[in-house]
Amino acid sequence: GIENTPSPSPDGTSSGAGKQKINFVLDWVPNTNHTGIYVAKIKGYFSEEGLDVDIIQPGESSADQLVASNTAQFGISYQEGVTFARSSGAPLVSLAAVIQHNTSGFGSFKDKGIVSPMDFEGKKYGGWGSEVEAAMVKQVVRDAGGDPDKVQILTTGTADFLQASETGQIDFAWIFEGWDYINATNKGVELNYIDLGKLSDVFDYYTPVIVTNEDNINNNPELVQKFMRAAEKGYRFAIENPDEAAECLLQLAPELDRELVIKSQQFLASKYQDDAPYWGMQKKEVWERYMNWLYENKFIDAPIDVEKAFTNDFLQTAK
Amino acid sequence: MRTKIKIENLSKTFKAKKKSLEVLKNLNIELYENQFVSLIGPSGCGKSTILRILAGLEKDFSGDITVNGESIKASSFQFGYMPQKDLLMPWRTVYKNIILPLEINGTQDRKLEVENLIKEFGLQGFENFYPGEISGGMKQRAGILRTFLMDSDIMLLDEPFGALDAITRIKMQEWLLKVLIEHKKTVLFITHDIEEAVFLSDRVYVLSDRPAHVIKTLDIGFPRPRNREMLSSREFLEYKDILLKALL
Amino acid sequence: MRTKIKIENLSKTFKAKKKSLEVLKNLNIELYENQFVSLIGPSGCGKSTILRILAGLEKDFSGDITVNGESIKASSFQFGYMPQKDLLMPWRTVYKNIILPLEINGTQDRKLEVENLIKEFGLQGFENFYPGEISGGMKQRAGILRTFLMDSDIMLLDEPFGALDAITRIKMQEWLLKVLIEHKKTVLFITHDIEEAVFLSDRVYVLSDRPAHVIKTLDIGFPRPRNREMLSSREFLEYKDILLKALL
Amino acid sequence: MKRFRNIGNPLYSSIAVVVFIIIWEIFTRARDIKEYILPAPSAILNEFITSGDLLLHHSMVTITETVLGFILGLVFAILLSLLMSSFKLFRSIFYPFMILSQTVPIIVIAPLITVWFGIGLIPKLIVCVLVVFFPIALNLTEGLSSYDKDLEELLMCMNASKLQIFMKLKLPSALVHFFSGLKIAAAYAVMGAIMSEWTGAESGLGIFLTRSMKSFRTAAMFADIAIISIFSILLFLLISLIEKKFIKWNVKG
Amino acid sequence: MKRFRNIGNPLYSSIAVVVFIIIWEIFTRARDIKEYILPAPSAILNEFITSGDLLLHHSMVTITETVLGFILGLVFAILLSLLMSSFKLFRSIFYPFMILSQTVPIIVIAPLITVWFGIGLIPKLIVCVLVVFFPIALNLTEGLSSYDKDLEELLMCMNASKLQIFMKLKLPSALVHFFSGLKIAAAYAVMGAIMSEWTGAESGLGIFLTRSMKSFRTAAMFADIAIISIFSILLFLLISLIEKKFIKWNVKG
Ligand SMILES: Nc1ncnc2c1ncn2[C@@H]1O[C@H](COP(=O)(O)OP(=O)(O)OP(=O)(O)O)[C@@H](O)[C@H]1O
Ligand SMILES: Nc1ncnc2c1ncn2[C@@H]1O[C@H](COP(=O)(O)OP(=O)(O)OP(=O)(O)O)[C@@H](O)[C@H]1O
Ligand SMILES: [Mg+2]
Ligand SMILES: [Mg+2]
Repeated sequence: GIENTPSPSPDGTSSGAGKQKINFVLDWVPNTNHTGIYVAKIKGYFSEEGLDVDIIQPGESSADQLVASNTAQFGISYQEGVTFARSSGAPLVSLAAVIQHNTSGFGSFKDKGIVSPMDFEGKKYGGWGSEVEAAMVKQVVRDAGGDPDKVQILTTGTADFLQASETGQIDFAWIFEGWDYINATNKGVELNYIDLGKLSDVFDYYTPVIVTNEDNINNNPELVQKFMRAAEKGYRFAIENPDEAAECLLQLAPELDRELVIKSQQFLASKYQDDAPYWGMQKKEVWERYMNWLYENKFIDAPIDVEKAFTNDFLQTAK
Repeated sequence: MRTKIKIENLSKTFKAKKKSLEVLKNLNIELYENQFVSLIGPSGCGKSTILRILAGLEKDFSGDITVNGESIKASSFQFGYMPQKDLLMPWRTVYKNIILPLEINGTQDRKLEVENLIKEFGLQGFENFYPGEISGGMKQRAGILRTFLMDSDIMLLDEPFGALDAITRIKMQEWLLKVLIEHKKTVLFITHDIEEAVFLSDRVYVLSDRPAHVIKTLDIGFPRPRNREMLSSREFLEYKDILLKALL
Repeated sequence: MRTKIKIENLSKTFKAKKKSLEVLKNLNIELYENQFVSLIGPSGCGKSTILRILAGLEKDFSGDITVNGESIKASSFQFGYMPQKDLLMPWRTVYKNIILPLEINGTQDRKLEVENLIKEFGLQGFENFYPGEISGGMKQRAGILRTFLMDSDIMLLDEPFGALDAITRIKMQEWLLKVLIEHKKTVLFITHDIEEAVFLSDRVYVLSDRPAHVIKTLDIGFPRPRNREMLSSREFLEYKDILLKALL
Repeated sequence: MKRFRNIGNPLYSSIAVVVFIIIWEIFTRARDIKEYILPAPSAILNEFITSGDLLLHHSMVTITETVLGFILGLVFAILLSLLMSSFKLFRSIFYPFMILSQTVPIIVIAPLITVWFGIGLIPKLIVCVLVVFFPIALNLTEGLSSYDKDLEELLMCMNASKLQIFMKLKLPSALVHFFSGLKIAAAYAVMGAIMSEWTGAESGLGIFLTRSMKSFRTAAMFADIAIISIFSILLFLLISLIEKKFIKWNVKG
Repeated sequence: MKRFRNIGNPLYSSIAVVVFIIIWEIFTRARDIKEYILPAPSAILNEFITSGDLLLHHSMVTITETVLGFILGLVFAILLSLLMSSFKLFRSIFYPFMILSQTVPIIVIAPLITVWFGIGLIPKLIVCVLVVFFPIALNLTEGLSSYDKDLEELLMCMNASKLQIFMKLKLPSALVHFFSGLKIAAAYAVMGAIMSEWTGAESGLGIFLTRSMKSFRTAAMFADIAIISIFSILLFLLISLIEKKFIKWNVKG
């Protein structure tokens, strides 16, 4: 087997016996957002901490319940998910922002000429059907002084941006710069891209984040410490050695498109920490701004206590 | 008299379980128009198989069969065939079972005739019963009625009266003789009742055991219409005796 | 002589399609041990229904029935019942169909006996055929054999010889009479053949048309073992005549 | 036989469901199960009240899809079975594709269906039909070939046409099989409509489902599932009732 | 009757599939269809070669799940049908839950199943069983109640026990129904295993499928689907072959 074999540890520490078994659940298929975790596994950082980490890929639905119920001790989520989870009482806590700024935005084929939110008017937006998503699209149009009602919002379900655009069903969609955009470039398709994080502070939220549950934080802080020490080391490695880090990811997820992973890794290397003083740091304002926007738009019933939603306490512990 | 059915050198072998079973061997039978011909023979000798071949249900045989002068393989002559099993459809009522041939031919305007026949056959009151709710003899009568409604001028009847009591059987025999004359039918009839065979037939073929061939052909000299007095005549007893001897 | 079966005031009404059909009405029948009793009566009068009630297949009747002195509702006496339809399982070979009662009783050590019976019944060579591949009379013989293997001392036979030719029928009658004496069986027998009824029975009940009740009880005085000479005796013809008259 | 052929006594069934719900309620309360792990029936019921209008709105959409999809799937299945049981060549050619159609994960080809057929009703109906037709077609095809060969011969003697043999023999003989297939399809039909919404939809129970899931409203999600289940069971019951009307002769022998 | 009961002539089927693939190849080439819209068969074949080892590895995982799930589902279905056709009360109680089990979208409750049963083989098998058991159980239950009542009476006269009546009459009579159910389940079984991987997995064809899909490797995705289809068809053929062995008496009457 490939994944089932114990991770090779160059430093000689063998995994397996005597190690604490940990489940880490992803938010999606493995991708470059997760590289640090894969590096930590391959390079033996987890082993060094006495952890034996299984990286679990969930189904099509969110895996936050798995972390909230401690079926998995750690996982990947995103700020919106944690906010929703906490607002419905699920004790998720964000431990680190994997990428400092929101690297998603609006992509469209070059010939559509969509370069600012004003150009959204009269165009077809294709999304998966979330109300939050629709509200955000309308918000950016409104912020730019356009008429949000002139945007045609279509739900294309699970259809992919490139496929849907190619067949002319949509004009633009919400994509990840480090994944879909690079994929398009790889396939020789030229895109216009509007960075969401740059449009508005509110939408410059953290996505993705590493999460655990309150129980671990309160009753098992050493475990969290150990895990995050290794994870942080993994992401640092990814920042410094994107190509080798990409290989780590590809080693455990060889099904991915190789070229895409490598290019995406090169792109993300500078985005993980970006302008933050250290990797993973989360700011209260970022949490608060987006939470308030959700509240104002009635997506959550009551404001949540953002102080409890995230913590930086388990970062930089290696120092 | 015109020849209606002519069977020459008919042979039939069933292939089953790698073994083959020779059932008919060089069998010759002839039926003239408006004739009543009976087949008798030991159980399992191949009587039903002959009727099935005539009815076109067994294609794989050797020999020549002509119906109205045409080879049976070429023609699609429609016989009035009544199989040995009653074969009523369990999901149809007795009435619906009986009128099946009318449904198939698209003739719907014989309601009165059917009603009268149902009465004559003693099935009135049971029209809406399902086959599972009537007696064995009643099923058989429904089967005969259905065969009659197939409206062919040749009727192939495979032990049609086997499950009937003496009295009902007499009634049905009378009815059949009436039909023979009134409708100018030609009948090929299988029975185990020698008396019945003699009483009804113009000719009786006695078949041998497997592989079946004709071991005796007996022409019955009684005039038509026939009456039950004949049954106690000396001639009748002689006919019976000849047939019984042939069977042994 | 011990009474084996006693039926007193048996009445039975079928409820179907909101109408109700009175089939049996105050019927009285008695069978002594080792006796051979026949039922004759018009088709559809209720003969099979009587056997079904005895066999425990119709629960809803009124009147008293005792078997070996016990009420039938309380006892679970196992009859050797042969229904009017042959009811062979289409997915079992002839042999497997015949030995079904042995399988069910868990007796597997009568192979030789079964083989001999199969020969006696003229079914040898057909053991591995499926019911769809044998003739009507052969099915019936398989059914009789199966019933015999049920090993009950009371046999309820519903027209067991209806599909058999004269010769085979004689053979089977002889066999049945042999069984009656050798195995001390008690037999309740339905037939449409009056001659057969007289020849085989100690007593014949003639049933009326629906609702059926006994209209004639005739004790047959011939001694056992019986032989075919009796068939041409004057007494025999008289018995036949009495029964025929009763039926009319 | 007055009982429902195979469903059992509806009274006992209802009691069983009610008991199940009560045990579930007690269980979640006694063990203090968090709502996001397993919401209590009372919480789900509450969701019915608070999100009632919304659920109703989405239900209408999904029911329409279900009904249309079921009917289309049924028609398609019948046509297919007819062709397959009438023409051996057609059967040989089509059988593998019939199975293939079931082995392609809908979630995966849903986006491709959208790409090929656009957004709207057509791709949705395609998905519904894909889900519904298979159990019906398979069972009906099997049923259409398990008739009494002797009766067929008899009909042939009566010069019955192929169509008549079909209508008067094969179809009645296939009814039990056919209804088994229909019942399986009925249990899947609403799910099929939900899946069809993956091809892109603005409303429908599937949309409500993903929305409530993604926004962590587990109770709402269960309310949605409850509606799906109720519709499915109603459809199933409807089919069973129709079956009872058709197969009354089965009462005896 | 030497032909496959319902599958038709395997030669023609194979030809049909080959023709279909050739047309597909010509179509994608002639119309210059982009690979991410619809990959050409040649591109998919190529993927078999380049990702062969990987596909093999994932296949082994999924096949194991499929086989285990199918067997478990079969056993469960048989048990359930036995109980349901033996005890009316059990049937009344269990029938609604049997339908309910099919109306809950697995994709949605997959994470909950993981929460309830942990990560590993058990939740996967639960999903497989959920998918597989239903068509079998429903068809078998129907089949077990469509036997010849007269034969049952005859057996009762022979003092046959309930078990004997079951083994010698009801079961043989239910075989055609049972195999219809098995065939439907066979077509779904591999899909069930794929879905089971939604409960959290590290490998399997479902994992390969999503990973290749989400990293836009459409040809690899189709290669994966092709394997799923091939396995499904093989399972289906296996069941059909076993059916032929069992239902040989159907040859006549
Ligand atoms: N299940 C049933 N429902 C309604 N009526 C029935 C049912 N079974 C039998 N009958 C009726 O009972 C009557 C007697 O039937 P039975 O089979 O006992 O007749 P029988 O004397 O054996 O006739 P045969 O000599 O023709 O076999 C018939 O009129 C039949 O229609
Ligand atoms: N499909 C078949 N396969 C193999 N053998 C068959 C088939 N059909 C009939 N036979 C055999 O052919 C022989 C003749 O059968 P047939 O039914 O013609 O007899 P029959 O003369 O009508 O007997 P009966 O008087 O008992 O009805 C039997 O031995 C039977 O086993
Ligand atoms: Mg015959
Ligand atoms: Mg009777």
